[in-house]
Amino acid sequence: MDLLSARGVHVHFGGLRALDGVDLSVPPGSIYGLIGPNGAGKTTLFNCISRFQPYSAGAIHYRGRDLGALGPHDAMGLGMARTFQNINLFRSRSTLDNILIGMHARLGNPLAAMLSLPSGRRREGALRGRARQMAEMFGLTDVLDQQVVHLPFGYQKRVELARALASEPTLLLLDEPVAGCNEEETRELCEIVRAINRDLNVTVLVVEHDMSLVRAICDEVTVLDFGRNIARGAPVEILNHPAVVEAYLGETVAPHA
Amino acid sequence: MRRRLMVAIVTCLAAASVTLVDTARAQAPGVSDKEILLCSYQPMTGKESTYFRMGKGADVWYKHVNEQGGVHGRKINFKMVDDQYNPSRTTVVVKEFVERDNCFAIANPLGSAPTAAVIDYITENKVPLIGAGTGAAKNLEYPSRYVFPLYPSYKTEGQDLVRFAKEELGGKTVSLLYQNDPSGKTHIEGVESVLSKYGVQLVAKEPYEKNELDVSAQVIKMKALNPDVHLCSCAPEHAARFFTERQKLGWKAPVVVVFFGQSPKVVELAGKEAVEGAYFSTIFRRPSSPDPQMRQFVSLLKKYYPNEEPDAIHMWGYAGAQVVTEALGRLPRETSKITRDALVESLETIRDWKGGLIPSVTIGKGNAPEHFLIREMSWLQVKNGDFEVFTPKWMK
Amino acid sequence: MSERGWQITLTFLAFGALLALPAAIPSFYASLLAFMFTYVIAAVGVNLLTGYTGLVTVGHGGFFAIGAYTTALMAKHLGTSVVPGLVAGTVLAGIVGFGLGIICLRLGGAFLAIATLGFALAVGAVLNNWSIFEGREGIQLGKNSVAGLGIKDVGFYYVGLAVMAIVMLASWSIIRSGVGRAFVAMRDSERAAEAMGINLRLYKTVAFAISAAMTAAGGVLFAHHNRYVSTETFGDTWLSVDFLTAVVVGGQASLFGSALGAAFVVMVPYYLGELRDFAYVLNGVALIAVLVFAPDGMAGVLARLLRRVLGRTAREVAPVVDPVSVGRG
Amino acid sequence: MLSLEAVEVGYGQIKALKGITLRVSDGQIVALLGANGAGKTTALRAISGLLRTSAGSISVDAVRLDRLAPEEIVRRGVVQVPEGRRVFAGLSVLENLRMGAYCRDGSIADDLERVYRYFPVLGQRRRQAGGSLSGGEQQMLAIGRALMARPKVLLLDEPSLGLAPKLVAEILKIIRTINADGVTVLLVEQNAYQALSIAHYSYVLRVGRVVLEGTAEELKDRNDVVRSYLGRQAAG
Amino acid sequence: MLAQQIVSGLATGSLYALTAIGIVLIFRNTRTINLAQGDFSMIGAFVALVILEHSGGSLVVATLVTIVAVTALAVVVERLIMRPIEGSDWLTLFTATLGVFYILHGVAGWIWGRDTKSFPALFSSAPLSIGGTLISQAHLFNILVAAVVGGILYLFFRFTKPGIAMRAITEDPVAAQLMGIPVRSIVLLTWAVGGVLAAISGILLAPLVYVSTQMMDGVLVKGYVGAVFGGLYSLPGAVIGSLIIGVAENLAGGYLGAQYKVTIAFVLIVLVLALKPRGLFGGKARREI
Repeated sequence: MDLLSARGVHVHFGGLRALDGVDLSVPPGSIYGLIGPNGAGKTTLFNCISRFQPYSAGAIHYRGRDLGALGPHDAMGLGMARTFQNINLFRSRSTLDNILIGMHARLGNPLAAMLSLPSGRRREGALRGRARQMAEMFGLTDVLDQQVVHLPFGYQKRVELARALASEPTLLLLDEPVAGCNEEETRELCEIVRAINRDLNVTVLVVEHDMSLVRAICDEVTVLDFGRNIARGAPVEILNHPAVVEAYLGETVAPHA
Repeated sequence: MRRRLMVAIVTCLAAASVTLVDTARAQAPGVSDKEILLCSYQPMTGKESTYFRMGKGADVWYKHVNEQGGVHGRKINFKMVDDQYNPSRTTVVVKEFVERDNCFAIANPLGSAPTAAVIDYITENKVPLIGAGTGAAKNLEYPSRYVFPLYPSYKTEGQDLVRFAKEELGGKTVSLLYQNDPSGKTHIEGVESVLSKYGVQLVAKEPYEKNELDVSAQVIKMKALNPDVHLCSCAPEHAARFFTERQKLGWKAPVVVVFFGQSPKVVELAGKEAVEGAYFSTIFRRPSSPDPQMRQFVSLLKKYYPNEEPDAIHMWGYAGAQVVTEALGRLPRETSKITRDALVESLETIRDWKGGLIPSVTIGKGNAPEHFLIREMSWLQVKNGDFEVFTPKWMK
Repeated sequence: MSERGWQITLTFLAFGALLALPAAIPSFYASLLAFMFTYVIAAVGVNLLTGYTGLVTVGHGGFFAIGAYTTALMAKHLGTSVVPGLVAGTVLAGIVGFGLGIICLRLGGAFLAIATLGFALAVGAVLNNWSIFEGREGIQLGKNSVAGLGIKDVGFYYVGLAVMAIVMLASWSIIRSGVGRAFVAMRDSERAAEAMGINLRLYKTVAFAISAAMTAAGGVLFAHHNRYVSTETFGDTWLSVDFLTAVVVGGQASLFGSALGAAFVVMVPYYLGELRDFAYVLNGVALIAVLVFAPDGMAGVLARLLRRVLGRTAREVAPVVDPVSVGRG
Repeated sequence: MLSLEAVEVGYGQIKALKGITLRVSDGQIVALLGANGAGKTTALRAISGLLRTSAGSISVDAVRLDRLAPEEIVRRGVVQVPEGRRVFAGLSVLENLRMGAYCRDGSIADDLERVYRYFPVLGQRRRQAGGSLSGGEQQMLAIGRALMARPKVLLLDEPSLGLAPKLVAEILKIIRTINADGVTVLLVEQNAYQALSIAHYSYVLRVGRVVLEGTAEELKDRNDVVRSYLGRQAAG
Repeated sequence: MLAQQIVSGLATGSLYALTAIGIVLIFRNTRTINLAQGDFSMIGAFVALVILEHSGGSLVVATLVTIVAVTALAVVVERLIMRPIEGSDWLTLFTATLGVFYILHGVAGWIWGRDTKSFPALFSSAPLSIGGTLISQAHLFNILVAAVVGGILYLFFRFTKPGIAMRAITEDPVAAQLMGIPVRSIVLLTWAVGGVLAAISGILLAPLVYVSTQMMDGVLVKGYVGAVFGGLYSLPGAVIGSLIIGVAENLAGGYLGAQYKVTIAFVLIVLVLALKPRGLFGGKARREI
């Protein structure tokens, strides 16, 4: 069974049909790509899945559970975590705090935490330990106490990933993770995503424009245009699919793609 | 080295605190051979600051007395502090008066709510509170011998308003515009207490807030009910707004305004025509009266506060201050015999005193209700933009 | 000693000094300080909402009033004094705060500010017009007592100090817990906070409720300090504006800053009071001077001073806007 | 000619540019490459006067630009298309374009014609709000808006960011056309290969310094070197 | 009575409108909720009064001098106080204008005292009758001026270069700078226009609410509520919002009881915001402020 599936999802903004009956099925354990021209509805679908966007018709199921009635804050509790297109960190906080906030779903009884009751303090200690492990895994130990806004771009990207993974999700949603990254940064990120997928056993759904990333890591790709599915398949097939080339890639595909 | 420094600091602090705390002297607080300290909270700034005129009026009289050599050679040190008409500030200010400054008495302060906030504290500390500018029942009926109210209760005035409407103007129905505060509410109480006695019907009572921009909604509504007489329990500015709106709507019913709305400001702000013919109650003579006391007031105010136009509210302070200095003059001359209780007793000796702006002052023995400095009210009518004395039939 | 260690040590020293202070000053000043404590408590409450959670309120005078009137009515009709008033006032304000939080859920920035302002003025209007509150005429409270024992200025000073300590401790405990992190997360980015599983509805309303309850505790003490409540004090916006000013001047998201800011809004007008109109000018100039020369508040200046004294480089710099990352946002 | 001589820029104590020197000759497309945090955007902001330089000089045709206000710099023909497009969402397309010509007096009809020629879609949507355009159209509007100022030098900050590959190719093609029509271009790009494909000359920045420069051919020949410089994280 | 209440309400609302416009104008371009907007008007009223007393009563001269003086005041406030903290969060900017509020209140009280002063009426007190409802000439003139000012501003923002530039700055100040729009000058111009509006409003209000340091206190809060009603970004919204408040107040005063009159605006604004978080004319969400 699919980990995540969408059937006939519709979203309208006024008269504009952002999603016009889109289907998607993400098998567990895969790295799945979602591509398409600007305005095709990728981000809208992505937001429907992460519950930031309500949809008017259709259904989205995650592990067989209908997401329709849930809010964005419910997603993480179910095991979905996301990153944002432009890095969206808690800028005034330290790296450690950012990761700790990522573990919010495991906070336990908020009253115990607020009043520093013994049970709350024990749990807080455990969370901090786990957050440090997370930071170490992403090479962030040195900047644990630094305010994230002062960190270099690459570090911020990693903090965001560490924060998303701190909740130990089964599905990681990445929104254009390499926008604004160069070659090398892109390759580095590919490595990280592959490692996350392989070592932590996390399924990944990624929205991306950068075909090098898509080709390098995705097991399967769905292409959207004008709010509809136009193709689905392995990256190599997709990149040569006439409809995709026509709608999205254009004749002059970037030299490295 | 550091220890020595600490010792020095602690010593200094201790010394300072001793001088701050221990200003107790042999005689009563605030009295020396040279000086008597009287204190007053006033709305010098803030939303009610036009009432600071009262403080200025009192100040005029004390300045004059000091220029004449003071009372028994003691100068009056009249200390006014700004409480912005905010009771929470008044509490701080008065605590300062009593505990830090050692004021002999609280004289001629202003405000219903500010006074209500501190009256418990003042009387607990047995400090005389003389001539406060408040008409709220809570303050005037206060069960303490240390409280000397300035002017009659707004309740009494409210009763007089109804009597005036009925007996003088022949009104069977009246409407009332009132300020939504203790003054207005006490007026309502008075008005309602005598409606059946005079057979008058109150067809509308509409409140306004002090910061309200216009009173058109209220005036339109009351006019529609067509009362015979309209009563206005309004401060001068709001009375002026009322008259402007009334004129606009062409409402002709006669109007009677309470004494704290009696001010040349009403005519100045609303214009002569709008106010023409309106009746005002008053606790003083009009400023243009030829009476020598009034002439002295006008000239002294001009002397010390040349920018002020003489007004009833100045007189609240001025007239009250005259009673205070009269009582101080009746105290023994020896500093050691002057006490706060002696001042209370001295005030209570005043009988039918005619030396001031108030035509006649008689202070009884007992608690606040016996202690009024002013008991009588009289009436004025606006003619050609000026206040003329008006004598109702029942006074003739 | 670490910077944090220094902060804790200094806090203890400050409280120690406050404990000893009444022995060295006339009771009048103890009373004035107790008056200031009520503002500190309110400012700590406002700071939790405005400084930490980023929800600007110009309406906490309303909660202050709820606290004050709850205890005033109880004192008048049930003969209770400070402690029962504190319990009832904070609970009631907490409930009302929760409700206001629900109404204001979708609001931010200036819109929230105006909505909360509307709340405060509406509370003032109710107090002014519903006769049990006795409007501008006001309600007088009897002499203060705790557990049946009468207390005067110095006694009340210690009551105020104790309540202030409890409120600050509670605030500190919340801020450093996961809940406090969630508050700050909402301030920094609502979207990201939601994505991290923070229930915005719940946490915003809870922040409102806690903050309202704390502010109301200040109001309860205020009523007993003045022994009088009247719409003349609670009917307009100045209390709310004072609390907000205290938070901005003292330092947003700083407990110590709340204390400094409250001292500023109480003491500056107090000492300038006799200058009348000129006091307004100086007060305004002082306010602007703090904003221009200490953008992160008085607490920020002191923290920098402390660091300089300790000879450390800035570790936790104030959230300066980094132009490059703004371009990405 | 636009030239930067030993320019330094700092945020507080951190120096984002540690003395960079670069030249953009008339009629050329010059690419400014480098990893995130290398200082590319900082350099553009310094040229446009949004950031103050702490040392060095920036000049165009021997006129000093540093110390001038941003509007003075635009008036001297150096105009930037900011990263992330930043069109005025609530203004119509036409109003956006008029704002591009803010510094100029006189008729703008010819310039509008020119922009509509480059981007016919803008002509069709001139009454529509800027915010209602798609991402690619907004990028066109951002470039068109800058062209309204009749720039001698056009500064482009990551024009391909967030665009589909097909659109990226289209934008690059237009940049080349604009250049061919006589506008000098300084192009900041993440995507080195795409930038190199149209640039006459390139500079590579790393942690606030120029570490490599040359024509596109020269840099392509040293592919490995480029890669190592563009790639390594600029950890702070 | 209903018609009269509505007309009188519109008249009162029009008193709020110019202040609301001034607030929106400055807020849009600087994210500053200007608490001193009312005090600009108050200072203006005092200046006009002084000029009238010393120039033998020429209203035209007084108006012109007042506009120049208040505009200069607004410019000084921008240069000396607001510019050094430009770019701060809106709460800091807001608090700074509170400081300006204190200063102007104090200065006015210091120079002119705390008494309420009368201001010569511009029009005869005889009201006009429109279909049986009465409106004073002063109120009618005030409505006309508000409408004309609103119209001029609409044309200014729609068709002139500085006007469109102001809107551009509202959208994105950095991009505006990069297009060569002199942002600082335009911000200064915004404050200056705010000053002009305040001066006009001060002179129009002075005969109606009289001249005192606290003459604008009631107007200011309602001006805000009006501005927020209209969404804080919209000028027509601010005018309509102000008129709605004026009418709602009078209707509440006339039919519910006068004690509800001053409260109704605040209850309404809380309700409106709970249902429409961006005001009645707020449109879609903008950048967080």
